[in-house]
Amino acid sequence: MPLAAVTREPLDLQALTRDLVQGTPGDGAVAAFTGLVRHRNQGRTVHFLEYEAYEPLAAKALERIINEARETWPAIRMGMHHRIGRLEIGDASIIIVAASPHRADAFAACRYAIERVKQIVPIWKREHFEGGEIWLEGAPADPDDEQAKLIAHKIACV
Amino acid sequence: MPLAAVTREPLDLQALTRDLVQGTPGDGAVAAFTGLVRHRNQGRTVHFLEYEAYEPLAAKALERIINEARETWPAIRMGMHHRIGRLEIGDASIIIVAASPHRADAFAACRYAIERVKQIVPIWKREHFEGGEIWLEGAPADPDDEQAKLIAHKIACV
Amino acid sequence: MRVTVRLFARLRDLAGSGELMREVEAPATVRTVWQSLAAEIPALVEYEGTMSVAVNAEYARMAAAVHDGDEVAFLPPVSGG
Amino acid sequence: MRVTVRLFARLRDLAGSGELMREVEAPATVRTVWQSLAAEIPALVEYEGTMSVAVNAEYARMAAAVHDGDEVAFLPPVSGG
Repeated sequence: MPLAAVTREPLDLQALTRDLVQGTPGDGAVAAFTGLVRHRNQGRTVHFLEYEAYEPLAAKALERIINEARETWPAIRMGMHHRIGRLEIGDASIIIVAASPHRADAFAACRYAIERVKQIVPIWKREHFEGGEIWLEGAPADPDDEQAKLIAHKIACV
Repeated sequence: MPLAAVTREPLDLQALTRDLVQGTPGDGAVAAFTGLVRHRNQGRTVHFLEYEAYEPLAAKALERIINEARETWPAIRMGMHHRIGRLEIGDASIIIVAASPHRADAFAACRYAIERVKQIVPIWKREHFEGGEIWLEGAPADPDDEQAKLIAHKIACV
Repeated sequence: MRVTVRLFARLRDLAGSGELMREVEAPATVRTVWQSLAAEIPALVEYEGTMSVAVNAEYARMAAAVHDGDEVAFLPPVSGG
Repeated sequence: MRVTVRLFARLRDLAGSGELMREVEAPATVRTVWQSLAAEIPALVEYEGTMSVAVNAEYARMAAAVHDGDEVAFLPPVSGG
């Protein structure tokens, strides 16, 4: 599987990490993030989520985020898989792995990436909760919005 | 295996993560750190590392770090395994997993924990490099040093 | 000329379909396509201030030119991760 | 009284052993144990300013009391992770 991917299959952090660090004996640090479907959201009891994507653009947006991260942290390598379709409570919706010679960069890049995913990747969740269903909507997506990038960098504590 | 452990066996991030998040449907975020043995260190070509621990105190120090993290981020749960013995280039020497309802806490707790490991856990590496062997020595370990904790909190970007 | 309109999430629900074929007069921009669509399905208008747009699966601006055969997508605020 | 002295990493190499049994006179502290050991193995003295100590696998101070049968450990600066 490519390092940036949108998929209907269960995510495999171990396999993605192995692909990422294979043959890079200079990497001493791997930071990883996994997003899981929670059973509660904004006071509602969630039954399951359905993720929808504009798939070709979503894959490109993930690649874009990897490139952005490498502009700020040139030594890192990053992989990111986002799952779509029906996800049950506890399922992983996203995995992000950042490998680097040093841990500070790996952590910062990983932290940055998940913020950017929520800002610019064209994926939407439909929440099926006790009593109804609703499309969740977050940020208007604008990959060129420098203010949003700045916020993501700030959160990453660069 | 307990959540805090010092072991001679290969580390298994997937198993530790599964143990940690099982039955906690409120956790939406998992941050993880893996430390890998690098082939270069301070200009030297490394052949392998040998890790030595004061095992009972090292296990307690890992538990102490988990408790410290929960004082700052009460909603997190954390697991930490440190490997000892002979480790080859690319082997994982430490895995840290922090699960939390929200990602900011998971990242910060994980970042904090690895700094504290390097400050207070009685484990030492002997580097076998091209041309010799050397004990690496980092910080004088003092778990009650509030200045050191402060530095770890600052790095975690709390 | 003919364009494919793609709609996602709640925009798709409001339109009743995620993919529509539409005739527009050349020269056209994303805005032209949107305005004709919004005239047809007024419920979409509430997204005018918050949606993003893409042409052939690349983010674009409302003023971007649209050509025959292009795929024009309208995207509500995203909620991935 | 009798104590077990544990030494790690380079301290162990300098002493030639990671575990020594030593007789000390009561009342004793960690400092008493250290001083008698350092008199015996002068190379250890360079760690006096940077080492940590533990009694029965708990971090302790140099002034901590040591009792018969205790395990007293001397730890060079750590380098785990």
